[in-house]
Amino acid sequence: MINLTIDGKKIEVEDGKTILQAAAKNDIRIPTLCYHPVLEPYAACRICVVEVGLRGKTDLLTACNTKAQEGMEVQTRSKRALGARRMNVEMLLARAPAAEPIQKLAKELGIEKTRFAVKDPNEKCILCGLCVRACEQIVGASAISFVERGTERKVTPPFGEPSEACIGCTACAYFCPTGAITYEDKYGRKVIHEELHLGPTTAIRVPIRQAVPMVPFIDTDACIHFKTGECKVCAKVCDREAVNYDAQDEVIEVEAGTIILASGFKSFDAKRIPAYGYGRFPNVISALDFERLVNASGPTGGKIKLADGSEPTAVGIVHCVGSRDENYNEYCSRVCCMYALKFAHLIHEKAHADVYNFYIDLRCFGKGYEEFYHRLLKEGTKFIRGRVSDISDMALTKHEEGKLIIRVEDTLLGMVRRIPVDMVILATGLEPGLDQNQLAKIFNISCSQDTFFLERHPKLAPMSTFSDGIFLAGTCQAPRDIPDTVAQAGGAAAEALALADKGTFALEPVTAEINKDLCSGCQVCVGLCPFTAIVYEKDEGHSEINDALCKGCGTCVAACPSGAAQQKHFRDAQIFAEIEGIFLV
Amino acid sequence: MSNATFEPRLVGFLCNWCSYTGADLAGTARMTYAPNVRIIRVMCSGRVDPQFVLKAFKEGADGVLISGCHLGDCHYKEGNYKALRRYKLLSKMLEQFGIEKERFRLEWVSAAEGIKFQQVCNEFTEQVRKMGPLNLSPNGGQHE
Amino acid sequence: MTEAAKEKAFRVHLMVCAGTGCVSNHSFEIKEALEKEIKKLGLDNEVLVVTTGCNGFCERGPLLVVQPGNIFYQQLTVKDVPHLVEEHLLKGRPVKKLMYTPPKEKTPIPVLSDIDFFRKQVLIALRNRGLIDPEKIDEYIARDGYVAMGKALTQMTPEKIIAEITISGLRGRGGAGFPTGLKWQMVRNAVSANGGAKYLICNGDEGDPGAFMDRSILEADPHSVIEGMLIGAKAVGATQGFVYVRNEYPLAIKRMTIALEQARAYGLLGQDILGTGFDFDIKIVRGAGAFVCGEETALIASVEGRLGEPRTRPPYPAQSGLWGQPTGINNVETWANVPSIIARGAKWYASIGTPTSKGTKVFSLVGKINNTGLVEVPMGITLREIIYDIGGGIPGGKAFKAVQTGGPSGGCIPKEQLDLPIDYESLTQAGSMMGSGGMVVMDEDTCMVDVARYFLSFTQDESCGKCTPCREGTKAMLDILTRITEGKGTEEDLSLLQDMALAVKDSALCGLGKTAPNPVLTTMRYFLNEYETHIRDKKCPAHVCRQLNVYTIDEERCLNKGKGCDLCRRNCASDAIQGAKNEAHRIDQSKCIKCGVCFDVCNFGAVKVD
Amino acid sequence: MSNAKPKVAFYWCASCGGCEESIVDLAEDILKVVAAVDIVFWPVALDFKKKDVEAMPDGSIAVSFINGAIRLSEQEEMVKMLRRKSGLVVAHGSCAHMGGIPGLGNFWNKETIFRRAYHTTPSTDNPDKVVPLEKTVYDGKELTLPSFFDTVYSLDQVIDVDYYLPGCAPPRDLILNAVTAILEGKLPPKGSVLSPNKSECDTCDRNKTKPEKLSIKEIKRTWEIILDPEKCFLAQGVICMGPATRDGCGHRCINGNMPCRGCFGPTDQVYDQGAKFLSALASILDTNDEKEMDRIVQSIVDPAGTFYRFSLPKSLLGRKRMETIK
Repeated sequence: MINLTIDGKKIEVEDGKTILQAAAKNDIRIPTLCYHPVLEPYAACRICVVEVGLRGKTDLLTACNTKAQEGMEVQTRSKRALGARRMNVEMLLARAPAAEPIQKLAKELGIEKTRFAVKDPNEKCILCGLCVRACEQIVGASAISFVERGTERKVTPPFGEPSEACIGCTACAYFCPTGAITYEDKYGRKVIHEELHLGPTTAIRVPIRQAVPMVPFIDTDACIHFKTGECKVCAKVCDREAVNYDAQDEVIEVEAGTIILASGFKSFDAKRIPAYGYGRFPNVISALDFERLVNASGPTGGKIKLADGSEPTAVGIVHCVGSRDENYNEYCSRVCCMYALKFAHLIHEKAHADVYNFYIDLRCFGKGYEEFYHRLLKEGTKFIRGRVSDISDMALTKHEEGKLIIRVEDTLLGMVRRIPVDMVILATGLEPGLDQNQLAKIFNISCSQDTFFLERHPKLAPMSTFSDGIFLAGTCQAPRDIPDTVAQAGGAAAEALALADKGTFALEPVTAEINKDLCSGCQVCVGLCPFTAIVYEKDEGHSEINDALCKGCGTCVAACPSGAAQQKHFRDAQIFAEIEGIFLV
Repeated sequence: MSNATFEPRLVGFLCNWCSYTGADLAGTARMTYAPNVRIIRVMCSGRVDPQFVLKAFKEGADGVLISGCHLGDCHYKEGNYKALRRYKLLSKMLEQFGIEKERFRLEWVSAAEGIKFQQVCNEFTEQVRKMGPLNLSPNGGQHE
Repeated sequence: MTEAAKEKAFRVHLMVCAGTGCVSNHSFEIKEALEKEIKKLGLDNEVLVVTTGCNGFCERGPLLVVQPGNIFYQQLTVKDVPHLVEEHLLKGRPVKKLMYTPPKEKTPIPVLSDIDFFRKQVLIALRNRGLIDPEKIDEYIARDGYVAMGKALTQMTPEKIIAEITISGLRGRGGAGFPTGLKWQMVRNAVSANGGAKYLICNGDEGDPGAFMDRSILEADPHSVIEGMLIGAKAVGATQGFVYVRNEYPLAIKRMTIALEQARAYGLLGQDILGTGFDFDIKIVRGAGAFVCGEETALIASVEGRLGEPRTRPPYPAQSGLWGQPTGINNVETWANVPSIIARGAKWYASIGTPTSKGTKVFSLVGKINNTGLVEVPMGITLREIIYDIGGGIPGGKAFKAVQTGGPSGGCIPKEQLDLPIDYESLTQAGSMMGSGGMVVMDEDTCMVDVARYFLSFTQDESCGKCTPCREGTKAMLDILTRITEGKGTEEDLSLLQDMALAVKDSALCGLGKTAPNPVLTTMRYFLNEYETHIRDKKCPAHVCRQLNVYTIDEERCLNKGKGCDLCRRNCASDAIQGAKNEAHRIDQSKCIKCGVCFDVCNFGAVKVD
Repeated sequence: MSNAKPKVAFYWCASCGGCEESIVDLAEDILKVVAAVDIVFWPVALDFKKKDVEAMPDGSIAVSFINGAIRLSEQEEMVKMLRRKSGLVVAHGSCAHMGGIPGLGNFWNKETIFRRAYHTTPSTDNPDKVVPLEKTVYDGKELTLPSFFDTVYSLDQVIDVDYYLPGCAPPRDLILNAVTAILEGKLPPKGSVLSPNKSECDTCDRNKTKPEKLSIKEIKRTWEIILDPEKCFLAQGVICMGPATRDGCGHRCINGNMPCRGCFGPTDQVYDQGAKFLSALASILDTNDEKEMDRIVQSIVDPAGTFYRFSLPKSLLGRKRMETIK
């Protein structure tokens, strides 16, 4: 503990406290500008100067960063201290006349107007450096800093350009005492002045509109609270007290005997077909865009509108975008035809527009589908057979002007046609998820060439994989529509349950085995096993195969240079005998 | 024996999951193809031991076919890659034994490729037919 | 030196000064010319031409000293060389006309040591100047170089070294005059954070206008600094040193680099020095030439690669400096003093100087003075001795007015104080400071308000802008002073200036700000009348502040003497002068822009300024 | 009584004589042998004639140690005779066991070998194009030479062999064990190879140094790199037949920092040493990229010669296809 006097008042504080803290503890107010409790003291504004007497020597020191010492006699309002403080405030008033804290302070100190030259009457920045320090010490981004010297000094990101380093936490604005740094919500992100983009989005938000569960989360990277422990505004305004800062991401380990993979698909990116102009023409939209558009909770409240807000009079739907096309995916995505028909119906119903379907073949298999197709025919939807070559806005005739022109060879009429429409919907196909191969590795299963997961047998075991106990459901295995998916999922569930019920499963009897009396432990086989079923027993000097892991491919057997490894039912001797047998006949 | 009347004797080692199923498909699809290929089923093309190939030739095969899943499709992930490596080294060595590359063939045939299997069998048969019989030293190295 | 030259002894050595001053006066050409001439006369195995570091008498460069004999030649040109070589080296007749003749005297002084400029100097920091080739470690060693280090490393404990330095009374030559021994003790005692290293820094960021003693030492005798740092390292237990040189000193950087390489090559730097198991190495750091980086905390920030701005002390660098580790930082000159102290003992050193300030100080003597140059003098010497005996007085018989010491943050000392014995305390009392040793002499033609304005314009320009008083204060003061020099000053300005100066001095963060007002304060203290004249009578006694001058033409003098030569009219930029040839001319004050051209061009002294 | 001692014969066919050496290398132990047995036929060391053997009653020799491959009709005749006269026949050394180095002749045939040996070698000076003939008439007398086969055979491809002593040449302790076993009548089943039935890695010190996953990116030949004296050769990318070669040799080559060449032949359960090793080697090539595979395969010079250095005649294919030999 340390004893000192501040303005004649005896005070005791623990070691290491600053004069400012000591004073504050005893309700002695020392004005500050560049000081903030959560930041390193900077001692730049020199407003908190106090006169300190120690060992017969007195000096002006900044209270914010001077540690209290035994026997200090501090005067916060001595003539000398006030003189310096006034002078500094007056000078700051000249620098930043528009800064409220300064105006307030000036009043307190009885300064009506500054005697010094005012550069810019609207200037607010007092160069206290709180923003810079916050960005460095709290956010850890160091996205802004001081540049230039002397009176030219100012705060900016590197080279005065939008900074990569900035994470958009707006901590700088939060710490700015004079409101010199401002930001506003613009195009979904915080923008600091017009030229400085402060990061992507708000710290607290709902991931997406249709999120399940529909709850907001805190982006701890952007949340000031997680930098400073301050703020907590969200908690203050939430009367349900639902905000929990201690919630943590956690990895939950679940022990399971069987696993069903239903990792879904990825929609084909229509930008990959430049000729269709997706991303170039605002009124060329993808199937998902359209779903969003007609969604009652969507941006237009479910009304089908063009980019300019008007209603379309003619809409083209292009089938097989990215499907049945050797340039992209050779397979048929299986769902597009039907959802395209659905779209046609909706457009008809909601916008009363003409609808053109451009198809290769219509694949309306399944219950009620064909009937639906006929219904659309009755509704007057137009079907044109042929692959669309390109979509442009280059009008050749009067009535094409301001329209999107779809160029297509009508294979039924055997002629090239130009169809002007207001909106084009691209029936984008289904693609395997981006991480299919990764997942395949994790679960020891395979992918077919199109990287959809490979079933154990196309006919006999469509839901099983080559890892026993791992089953497939839905579009991770092949493109399929909802009813099929539900059906397959049910099947997969049933298989899984059956297995779980049995509690055990039979191994393929064709596993490989290593005869320890013959194995020399050369370890050629160890690295070959794709299922890491082979281990080299160092101490015993030979390798062993784990029956439960071995799938019986026999690669190791073929490679075993000393013939110590053999595959049950596929022993060398057996196959040799087969070969001999072949030539008997 | 003139090549026209010569019926090559070919041995095919087919993997259980792709090629054998492919052959099965070719069958169930009623595709006719050259009967010269005698099929031996193994679980994976990776199981095919070069000894089998030599044995086949020794026993009198005029050509040997190994067939497995397409690369990347192997039901055991990488068995067919091992088959490929062995094939490349083995066919190089076979040439040193005077057995032409054309008599030893590796093909990827998926479960869905019945047609491809048909083509492979036909092509291979014709190819070997043109080359005529292998005629390894009659006693196969045994002393007369 | 050629291989042959190494073994050979030579009859004569020609020491050509290769300090920046002389080099810029073509001393290298002179060297070549000499060598050419010598070869021509077949003297090349009797005479050796050596380039040395700055000799100090830069005013008279390029310089040449002939050894033995210590004959001093000055202001040489390539033309002089053949004559000189033939006369002096062949015929043995020193050439009088190339020797130094003091102003107001007839007879030249042949021998260097007889010249006042050198006579009164005591060389410790500059002990090797003009005697060795700074790019040859052997020559430094030949002058007992690294003996002190050897002593320190082999025979002395760190405590002993620090004690020695403390007793010697050596104080920081950077300006503040903090006792060096005490600083080293602090570094030694300081517990380095997480057992990390301790560092030494040599502050060579010489920023004061007109000051160049650090540069000169680094150029003329880099090894003395290295040796000093080695000794310091042993004393405080540092393992890594940094020499911070501003990039505007390419020659200093070059020579220091060479010196470091040579020292390493000789095993005097690096691992296991002299087999004592003691490790220490030195890196050069180039400063970007920001004045404030001369401030130690700012310098450290700069070395760390951060924004070069100071922070408040405590903690002092000695406790938490470079990368938070204990750091001993001293000025070039301080380091250069250390070897001599260790070699010759604290007693000897303490015997020089005043009770509070021991040893010598290097000053760069510039301004209105005859012998511009670098002088090293014992503490306690009076300003008069420096200015008149060493400096040779004021040129053109003008009257001495004041001397500005301590660089831009120093103060001006009037002639009343000419007999002030110089040491840290006396200068501070006089309102100035020792500073890094700049000494600008001013004569009657100097306007003190203008001087204050000049130095403030420098400091406000160099202010880093971190703290309010320094950033805003210097600017505001500058504005006022400019106002005054333009005749727009008011009485209030004086008091305001006073208050501000005090407030800034009192509340600025670092030394730069705390001392920035000194020029204002001292000039107001000693020359208040000049301020008042500027404000009340709108006049500048020295006629420096052009805006206050009134130019008039003495019409009859113009007519009688100049026959109305009309030169002034033709040169007047603003057509303020009326008259034609053979008539008296007149100036229309309403048009006059006070550029002073007429005054300068008139050959008959007809134009008067007042 | 000396004549109670079992009779032993040593004979050599197409061989380098190293196997004879291996007997002599028994050093002082040879005395034990000599003491224990009665050597009745040993052309290299003792002066016997063919007729002496003919004179012996069938089965009168307890055991014949025959080394070398069968290349000539004469060798065939001799070994068949010895078979008749002997109770046991031991194939002594790699050549008798599997054909050995002479067996590499099976990549050619009589014609090509003669052409090479008597005509085309740079050192040959044979203007009259003379070649050995089975019958020649020299001043009235007819001289005969044994006929030279197209194919080299291992001993057991010509006669029935009871036991095999592998190795080029077989190490002394292996021979001693064999001899003692025979003398003591403690014999393994007929047809056994008198050496452990595991591959060499079993007792190789370098096996410890194998990495987690044994794989090869580059095939190096022994002189192309500085061989690490500790590390597994395969791990260094050097072809070592050890994994596919029967143990028992005492690692004579490996201790000399040279990889195994496979003179001990395969283990019992392997049909074809070369094919097996090829399979193992190809399997551990560390690439799935076809071009890369081709590159590595190209870098393997003469695979057949390498993998069948000692076992060509005993291999599944036995020899190169005759009709393709030009």
